[in-house]
Amino acid sequence: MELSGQQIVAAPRQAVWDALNDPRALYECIPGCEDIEKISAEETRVRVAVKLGPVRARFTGKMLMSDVTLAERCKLTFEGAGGAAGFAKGSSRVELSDEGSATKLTYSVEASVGGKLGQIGGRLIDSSAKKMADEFFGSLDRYLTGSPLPRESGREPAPTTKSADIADLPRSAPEKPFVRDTSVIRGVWSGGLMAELYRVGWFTLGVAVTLLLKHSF
Amino acid sequence: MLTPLKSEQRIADELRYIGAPVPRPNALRLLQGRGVYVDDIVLPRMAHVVYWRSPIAHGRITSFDASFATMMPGVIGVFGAEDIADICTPWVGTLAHLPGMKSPPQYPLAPGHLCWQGEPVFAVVAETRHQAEDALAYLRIEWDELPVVANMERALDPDSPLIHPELGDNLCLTRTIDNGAVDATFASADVVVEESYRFGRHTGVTMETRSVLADFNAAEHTLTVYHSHQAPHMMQDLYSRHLNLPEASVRVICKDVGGSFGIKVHSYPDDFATVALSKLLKRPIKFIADRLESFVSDVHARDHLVKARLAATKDGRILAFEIDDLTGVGPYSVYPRTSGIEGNQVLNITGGPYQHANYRARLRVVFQNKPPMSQYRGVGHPIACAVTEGIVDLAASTLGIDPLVFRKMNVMHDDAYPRTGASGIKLEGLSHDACLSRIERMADYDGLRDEQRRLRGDSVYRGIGIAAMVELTNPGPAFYGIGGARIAAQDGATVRLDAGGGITVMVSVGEQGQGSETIFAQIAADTLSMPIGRVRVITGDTSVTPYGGGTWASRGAGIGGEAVLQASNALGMQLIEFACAVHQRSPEGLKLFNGQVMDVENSAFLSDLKDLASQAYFRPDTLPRDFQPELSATRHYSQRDYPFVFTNGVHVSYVEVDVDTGMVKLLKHWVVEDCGRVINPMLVDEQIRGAVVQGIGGVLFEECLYDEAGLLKNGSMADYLVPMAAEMPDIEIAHIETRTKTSALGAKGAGEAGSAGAPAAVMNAINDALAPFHARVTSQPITPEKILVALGKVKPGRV
Amino acid sequence: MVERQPIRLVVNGKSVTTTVEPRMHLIDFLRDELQIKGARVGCEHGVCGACTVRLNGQMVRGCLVLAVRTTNCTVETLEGASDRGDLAALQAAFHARNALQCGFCTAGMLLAAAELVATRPDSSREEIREFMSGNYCRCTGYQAIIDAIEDVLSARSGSVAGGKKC
Amino acid sequence: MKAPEFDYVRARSLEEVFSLLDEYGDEARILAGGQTLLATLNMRLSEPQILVDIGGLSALKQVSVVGDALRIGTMVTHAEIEDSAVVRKHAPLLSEVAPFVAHRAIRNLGTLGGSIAFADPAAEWPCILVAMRGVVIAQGVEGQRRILADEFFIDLYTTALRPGEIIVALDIPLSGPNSIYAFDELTRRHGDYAIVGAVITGEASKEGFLKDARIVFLGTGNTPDRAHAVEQQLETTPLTRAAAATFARALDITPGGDLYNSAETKLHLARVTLERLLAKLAQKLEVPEHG
Repeated sequence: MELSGQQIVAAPRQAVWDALNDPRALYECIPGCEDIEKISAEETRVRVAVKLGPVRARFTGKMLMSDVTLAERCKLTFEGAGGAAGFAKGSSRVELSDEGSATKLTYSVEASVGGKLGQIGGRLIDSSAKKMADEFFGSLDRYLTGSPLPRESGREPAPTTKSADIADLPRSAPEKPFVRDTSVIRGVWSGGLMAELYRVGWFTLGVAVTLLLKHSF
Repeated sequence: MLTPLKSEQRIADELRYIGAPVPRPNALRLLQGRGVYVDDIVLPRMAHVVYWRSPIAHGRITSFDASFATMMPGVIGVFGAEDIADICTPWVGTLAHLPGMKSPPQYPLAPGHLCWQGEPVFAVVAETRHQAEDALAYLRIEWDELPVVANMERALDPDSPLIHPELGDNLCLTRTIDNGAVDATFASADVVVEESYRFGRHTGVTMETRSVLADFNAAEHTLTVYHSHQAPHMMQDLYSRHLNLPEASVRVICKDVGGSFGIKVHSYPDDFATVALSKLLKRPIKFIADRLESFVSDVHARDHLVKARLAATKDGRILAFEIDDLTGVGPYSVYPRTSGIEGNQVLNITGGPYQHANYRARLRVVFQNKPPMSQYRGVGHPIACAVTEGIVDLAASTLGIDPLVFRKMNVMHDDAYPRTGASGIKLEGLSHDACLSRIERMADYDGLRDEQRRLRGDSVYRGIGIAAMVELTNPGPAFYGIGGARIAAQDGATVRLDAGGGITVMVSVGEQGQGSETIFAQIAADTLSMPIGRVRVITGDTSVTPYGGGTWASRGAGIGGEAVLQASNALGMQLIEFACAVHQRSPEGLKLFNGQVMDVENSAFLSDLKDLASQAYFRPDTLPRDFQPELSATRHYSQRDYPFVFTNGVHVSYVEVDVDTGMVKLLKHWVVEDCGRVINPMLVDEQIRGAVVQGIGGVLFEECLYDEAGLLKNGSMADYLVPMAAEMPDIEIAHIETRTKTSALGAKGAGEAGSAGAPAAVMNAINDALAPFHARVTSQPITPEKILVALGKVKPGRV
Repeated sequence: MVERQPIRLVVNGKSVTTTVEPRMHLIDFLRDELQIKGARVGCEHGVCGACTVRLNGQMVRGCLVLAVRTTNCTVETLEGASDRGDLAALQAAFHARNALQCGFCTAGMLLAAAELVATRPDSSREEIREFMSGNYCRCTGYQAIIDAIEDVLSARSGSVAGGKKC
Repeated sequence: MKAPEFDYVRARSLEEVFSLLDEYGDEARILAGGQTLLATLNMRLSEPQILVDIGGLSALKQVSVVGDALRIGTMVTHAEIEDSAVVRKHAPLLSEVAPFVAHRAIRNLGTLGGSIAFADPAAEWPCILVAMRGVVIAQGVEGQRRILADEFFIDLYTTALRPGEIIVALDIPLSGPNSIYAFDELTRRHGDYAIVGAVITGEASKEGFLKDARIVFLGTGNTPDRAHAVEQQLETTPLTRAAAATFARALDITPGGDLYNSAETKLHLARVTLERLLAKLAQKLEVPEHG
């Protein structure tokens, strides 16, 4: 289903374009973004926690920028694996045009979700994809105009770009899963939080462990 | 009175059960919640298996790491294709009598090439289902995507991606029929009408999902499989061959089955994987598909695009049909009944009821990255009938002839049999004339037309849809056997007089709720003139019943029933012979009546079967030396006079279409059906009602919605719309009895007539209601949006 | 591992004291822990009705109720209601009309029909169809089930009103 | 599908609820009727660490008239609303809509508060609450807040509830003698999620006007969708059956598509539904109800 939206950003086109390529901006603006790491000019590895009513799904994957005409248009594509939930692919064709001193962003939204979440969530995939796109481009405006972003409580402060380096994650996962020392975790095997930490498999486990080690020690 | 088989056989004089609406004795345990389905069975050391299924439609596994998952509580092991490679061999789902059919080898677990969303790839075995699913979430699997074939109309394009490069293209099967002078007839005909018909892919959604409990006994090297299935002997043969076990050491038991409708007549990769794991781990393994995996692993059906045209004269004689059927199946042809039969039947059956002599048809079956497709109740009939009856209605309205009159003019007449249809189908004896006039009276056709005209004045739009149909039943080996599949076309029954004087019937056709056990009891009871309460029927156990084909293609009554009849007859003769030895009488003088042996002339009582049984089993010393009584008889029957015994019927649907919302209200439905001798009118009518509602599901509600990436978007009971009680019409049913001469019983099949004709009748009724607006909808399911688009009230978003 | 929690309830008239994993829904508890197999699993997302049981006298989806939440409650399955004779009229009508074929939906159908007969005895045929549309059956096409319920309602109102049901 | 592991506690007081929410944050889910939450858990689309069952708090199950409003506790079930004489007397629209909610077995356990907190775009109660100018009474550690229904539904499954807050009750203004309403929804099957639905509320005036009209759609937007343009026209033009079509054409909502219906189909169905409901109300205005 082809959906579209528009957003006026009170900033010049170049600034908007730079933000689209700046991991710090993307981390702030992508709804539910938990971690981000720029791999190359076009590719950014990212982990997004999606909240949709009672549904919680954590997608780990990458965001690609393609069909680029500098500061005018591009295509943003996100592909992420969501563990047992399945996987998600979202793409958005973005066009930037001058609107006086501001920039008008017109964007299309297309989403395709595979695995179980796609099977069940079919009814609301498009509206939730549209909502996330609207939120992203809306946040972009607030980010560039310096007004405060709707910060959900409990979200860690943005890691410095380079420190959360996912790339050199140990290929084979550590033997015993590490334990965070806060009172909330009651045992290595406790399904609940362990599920939260390790649910998407080693790749995320690596990420989660690396991040936590960096933060708590 | 059953027609006597041979002069010397005695069959009871009057019939008490055959033809009567006998309630099903085995329904009582179901009414008390005491049925036994596979999930109800618990065995010692039983483990549960859960499958990791491909989340994408086409790709290749690049990395797999289960080290963490195997550490989880209760996990026994995680297995892939290579772990069971030397336990279960792959298979190919083709039939020799479908020339040129090709399909790649398929494995129980995909060895890396992911071909549809839902394909089983890895197995997690644990003590409990919960633990197995917990571990499933921690499998670390990565894959690369491959281009997806999800649009059947482009699957044969030269630049289309290939699912199996080694096959050269995505074509599974093609076939053409070209009888008579088709081109000349169309060129010279007064009227030619053309139309395309689209059928949405949908599936059976059985209440009980697919269930297997495999128990390999390593000590005795035997395999017992509790299976929710329609053809136990077929699965016994498959497990024996593919797991390299002697057939005698494989036992398949089908106790209560929670609905099957053809979905459970196939073999599935996860069936083979479960059985292989049981052999590998030497312990019982239970696999119960949950509802979500059922939508992406049960066989799908009905995914067709058919272009059709019809040629007729000005005065309304149909001269020719021509169709082109394109059907998109899955990445593998289903084993062992293949994914080619549905399309093959569309070719054989289109135009079935009519007298035309010119018929051309082309079938192309193409592979897609979607779940495999195969037989589901009605198989090709719902497509063939909807195409035929849709284009016949279009011709009638083009010619300005009433659709009922147009059909009466063109159907094969009841006095013109046996004959061969334009597609080559051999027809023993059908009753189109009788059915059409019967339904005309039953539905008060003229009254409906009057009401329809009157209500149009108040801008209320009602429609009357007619669908004449032919239906194949009682298949011989022509269906599968001649193609090399070890699928039995015959069935066997053993009928035994027990020591207590009761009768036990063991027959190879099983019970899935349709009532076959009841009609077998009726047949045995009447043939042996026994009170039905003293007859017990056992089915669904390859170690108990004779060898046979099981339940499919509406053959239960026609084939299984005849086997029971002949076996009961044989036992009856043996009992009379036994009574003659005891009473020193000649066979002509004795008869069986109400569980006793009586004198033919004066009906004098000679002995009760209970006494004869006790004498035979416990006091053989009191019998003449040279006489050994035989108290059980086994007979096998297969229908060999015709490839299939065709029968026929006609549906009428009465609907009201809200032309503002596009919503359709089903007001009433009528069916007149000819299934030969009706053994149990209540059970036959209930088979027809259940099948009609399944047909209504296909024409109005059900579709597996896929996006271009081959991903299912509505795989839950909330979004996949199965028909529920509130929207269904009351269904009135009547029968014409044209008995088949291929058997003494004379019964033909009835299980699929409902789903064959209902979609056509409802589609025609909707288009009849829309006629004043010159709008037609020929894409099923007919959703409100499609009607609004046809009425021009909404632009076509996506069909 | 999350600890099992103690529960005490009455199932089919018998008191049950045990522990259960919080995540286990009532149907799995009845089937796997108490070996009561009358209610069945059809979809586990509350749509098909095969898992219908009575909780404190009301029909509920067994798959949408946590067993841990049924402490101090009474649960009744088809076996309990049937053995108590509470469904005799409906069972007889279902049998006479062949209002079941494979039997997998029958527990839910009978308990739903019983709640309708008890709470809405003067329902029209259309209202019966609407009330019963929460239970999915793939075999019967529903008509025989609606007929059987009508038989029970007319017999009951016939006997109650003493005259012909108007 | 079997639910993932989670812990469970049956709260004995609101204070205990708030302390659990504080301790576990987004890791805790409130278990009210459970009819949506458990389906989500069974499908493993959410893996909370603990469920906080508020079913034991009898204070949340009351139905009573408080001032000029009918106060319905968050744990009151759809079935209780359907059968309640107090509701039928003071807010008859609720009694008429209750049978549209899913099926009786779901209504026997599903709760009003659960439905409002979940805020499904196709659910009946959020739409009705906005149409009746209802108020959500939320409570957290800092105490109670009254949130107008108009401001409660923010986006898809997103409400004004703050983390650590739960809904304790809903206030519905009492319906007066001249209160009239009309509700309908289009479903493929009885009890399904609606394709489109609408409710119109207002006060019948002798001059044939529908005063203080509110028209709210369900199933068209991410939140209950008000038809402001039509509401304004109803202020200035009497509602007659003939005018129903023109009013309906003024509908200004922009629905999104769904699995089976394009956006354009939804807008068309919304117009048809609105026109039929307006015609029904126009009839009531022509023959004003007596008391």
